[in-house]
Amino acid sequence: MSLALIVLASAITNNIALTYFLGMCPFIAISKSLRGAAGMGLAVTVVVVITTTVNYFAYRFVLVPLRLEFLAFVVFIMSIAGIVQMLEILVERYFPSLYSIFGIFLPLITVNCVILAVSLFMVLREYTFWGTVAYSFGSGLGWMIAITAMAGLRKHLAFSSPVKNLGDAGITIVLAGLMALAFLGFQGMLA
Amino acid sequence: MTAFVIPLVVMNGIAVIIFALIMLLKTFVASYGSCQLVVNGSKTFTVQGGTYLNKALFENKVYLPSACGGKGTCGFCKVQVTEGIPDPLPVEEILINYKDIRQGFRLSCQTKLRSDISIEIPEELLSIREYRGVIRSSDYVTRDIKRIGIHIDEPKDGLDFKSGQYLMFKVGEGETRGYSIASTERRQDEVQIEVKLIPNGLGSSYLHSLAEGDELTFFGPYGQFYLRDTSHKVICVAGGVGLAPMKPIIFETLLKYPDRDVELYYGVRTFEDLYDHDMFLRLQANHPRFHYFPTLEKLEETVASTYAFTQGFVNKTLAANLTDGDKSEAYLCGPPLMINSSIKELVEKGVPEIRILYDKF
Amino acid sequence: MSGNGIRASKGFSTFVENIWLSNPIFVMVLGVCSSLAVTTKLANALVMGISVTFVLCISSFIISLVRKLIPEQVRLIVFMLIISTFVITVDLVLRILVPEVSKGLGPYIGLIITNCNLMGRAEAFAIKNPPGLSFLDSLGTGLGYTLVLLVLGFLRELITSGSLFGIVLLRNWTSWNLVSIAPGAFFLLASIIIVFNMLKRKNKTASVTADKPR
Amino acid sequence: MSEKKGSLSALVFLVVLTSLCTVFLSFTNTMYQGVKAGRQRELRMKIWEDFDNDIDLTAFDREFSEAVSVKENGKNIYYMYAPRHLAALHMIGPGLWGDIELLMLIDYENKMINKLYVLSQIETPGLGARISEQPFLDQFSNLDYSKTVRIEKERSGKPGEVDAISGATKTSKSLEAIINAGLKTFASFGGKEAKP
Repeated sequence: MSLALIVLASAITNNIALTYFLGMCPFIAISKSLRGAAGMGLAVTVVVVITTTVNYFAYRFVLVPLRLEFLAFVVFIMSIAGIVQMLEILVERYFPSLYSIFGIFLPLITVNCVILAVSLFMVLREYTFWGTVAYSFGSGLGWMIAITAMAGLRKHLAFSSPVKNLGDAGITIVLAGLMALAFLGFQGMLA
Repeated sequence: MTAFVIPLVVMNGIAVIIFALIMLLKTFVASYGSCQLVVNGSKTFTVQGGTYLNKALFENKVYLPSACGGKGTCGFCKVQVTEGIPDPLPVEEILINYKDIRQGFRLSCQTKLRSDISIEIPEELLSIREYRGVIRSSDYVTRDIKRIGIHIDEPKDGLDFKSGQYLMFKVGEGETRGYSIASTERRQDEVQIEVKLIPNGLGSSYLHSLAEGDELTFFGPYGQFYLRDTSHKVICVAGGVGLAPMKPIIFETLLKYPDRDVELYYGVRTFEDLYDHDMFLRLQANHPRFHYFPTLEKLEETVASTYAFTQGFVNKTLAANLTDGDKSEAYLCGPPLMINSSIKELVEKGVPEIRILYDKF
Repeated sequence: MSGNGIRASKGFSTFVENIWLSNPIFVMVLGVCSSLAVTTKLANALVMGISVTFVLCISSFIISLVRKLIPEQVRLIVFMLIISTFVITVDLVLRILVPEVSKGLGPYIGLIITNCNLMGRAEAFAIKNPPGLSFLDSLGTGLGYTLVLLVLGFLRELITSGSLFGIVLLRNWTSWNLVSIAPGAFFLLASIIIVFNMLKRKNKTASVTADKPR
Repeated sequence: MSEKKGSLSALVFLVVLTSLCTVFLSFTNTMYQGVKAGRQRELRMKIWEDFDNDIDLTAFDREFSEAVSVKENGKNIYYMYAPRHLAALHMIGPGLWGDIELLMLIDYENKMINKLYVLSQIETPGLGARISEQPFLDQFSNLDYSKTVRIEKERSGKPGEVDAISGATKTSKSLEAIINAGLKTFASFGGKEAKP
């Protein structure tokens, strides 16, 4: 599979939010404002590429040769937590305007399932190095597309009155369902 | 044996590397030196860069109100930044309106000091201090409201407040909750509050659990809800435990202003929820300028009192008894529903909206 | 009331509240990822629910035990270390006991680590409260979560294949595959939320009337 | 100064906790590896029996490793028993919901499938999951695989065909793909093995 195909597949046809249900908590909580959603999406994309690459090396060159695959979860999540913390410090110091956009989301990102999931899928699907980079970038991008689209939809919700008992979260879930249905349409695209 | 040694080495290696990198970044990248913090153009503090504004102010004994403990959810700690305005964070955009954001209003708990900064805060906040006290009494006045008397130990010159203001009590790590001062007698070294127990409420359950002799820390006094120095008639409208801030207001008016009338409209659900009833009846008998109108939402026949209560909501009593609306000013404290309906009634009676002060909870 | 009585009743109310009143999925919308991903089959839902509850309880308990020792600079890493240790344990135990289900859950077992409920309980409760209470709090949250997983798993497996726990109950059932894929899962969860809110509202009005003094 | 002390104690805390967690995990893993080895040995016994041998528990491991050559290719493992031209193919591949794990016994001299076992699968109950049912699996007994194996809804009568399970097209196709891919790689191994 060419790299472009991996990016497209992970961003659109197998969108990580809408087909694998990953990163739903922030997807529902932060899609209230478009700016916040875009900031979170950007943060996720940046972090997922960096952490997955680091985890690729950790897995291939440390864990597998030493037969320590069973420690993968804990190594992955520790490196994610560490990298997120380091990124926060760096971005705050050198890119203060960027920090104001997604700085507060960085600590939340550690527990965003997307980040860990991409590292785990990377292991399961046995990607090469560049495949890993492409896959992580595509996944981050796909999640960003999904959350910004959702934020755009929710903006219009302000003018309508959905079923009362559905609540704010409920209607977001219905919207996610409709989006997932729409994304199913892309399925044939890359067959 | 190797089955244990290799993973131990690897895992600890990873942990130490991550730790070392974070510490290196913290010391070399996240150090902003020291910054100048100017408050209201008059006070200048030198603070460690990288700390949050609210913490820096706290360390320099400037106490801003806060209910969320610096999580950026209550919006009480808003200040205006005049120089060195930072970019607004998404949290701030939720709690502060667009116009204020542009004028430099920021949440002090979300603003990190990275360079010199000048801020403007209401002058009266500068007089807010930290107090330490010991509980002298804690008694139930109704089945769920406790009156807590506190003796102030620190600072020695005690508390000076305007009638109607509130104090922020430390109720947990980084958590504070506000309660109105309910003292009837003005003393520098004593203060009373009244706390209604709210199931699972952090502040009320903490304060209810304290006993005589327990220590308390609080800040204050806060609030724009206080008795104005005018010659208008004073109308107090209280619902439930909203009676607390009315007591200083009533007593100050009666003592300080020989020609201002005071009317208290006090609404509770049942007779059991009513407190200080006898005190107000006595006060009414002794002071021709004080009028007391208690209202019960539910009137039971077995009530052990000879008083003829009005039944219904406070606004009903207001409608029936209030005169000279245009020469009055009103102080309201209670649940939002009661306040909204009472304000409507007050405006109808001719009280100018600008002279209606309220405190919803 | 004695101090002990208060604590016990507080623990109990925390426990009950987390199951129903502040159910992690319905009210807080936390941990939705796995609730949708693993509920195509009832058996998977059950195992997932138990696993999450187990990890939640034990990690809360341990975090609460060492809460006064945890250094601020590495708080998050310490949480992650403790949580992922138990997730790996659960993963290995499942592979030993129920290899089939473990395969079905695939990477979602690993993703328990990032289940928002775990960090949520650790940050909001365990770090401030004593171990016993934290344990009860987590047990409530975990059971509330399991309850939702079971309802979803029950409906989805039944509607998709007319079977429960892999045993075919409805012969000649026209399988309704939409429910097994993503969009259907979202719609089903939304419908359950509606029902939940309706029940809750009814309950609330009932309890208010009961609360009014005699 | 106090900050330095703080970070030192943080480091100590981190190292102690990491060590505890790792020791605990290593212990659990050792247990799991034990179970895993046991399962592999059971599988080997099953294969040994299917190669028409009796199991002598004391000598089993030695006999097996002497007589059977083992090849690995990714997740697939091939056991070849040259004396009778028999082989066992342990294959794992993706199904509709997750991996399907198969064990297939073949007579590679005559290019015949002797027997097919589904070791594990998590397909849709009542539909795809029926690949584990005996009537379906029996179709593979004595199946000619000289061409490719085909699982078809409507059979055309050519060799190597079996009936698909109605309503489970995707599972059938996945199963077919796993079997053919496994046979293909085995052929490349088998060819080399047979020459000398």
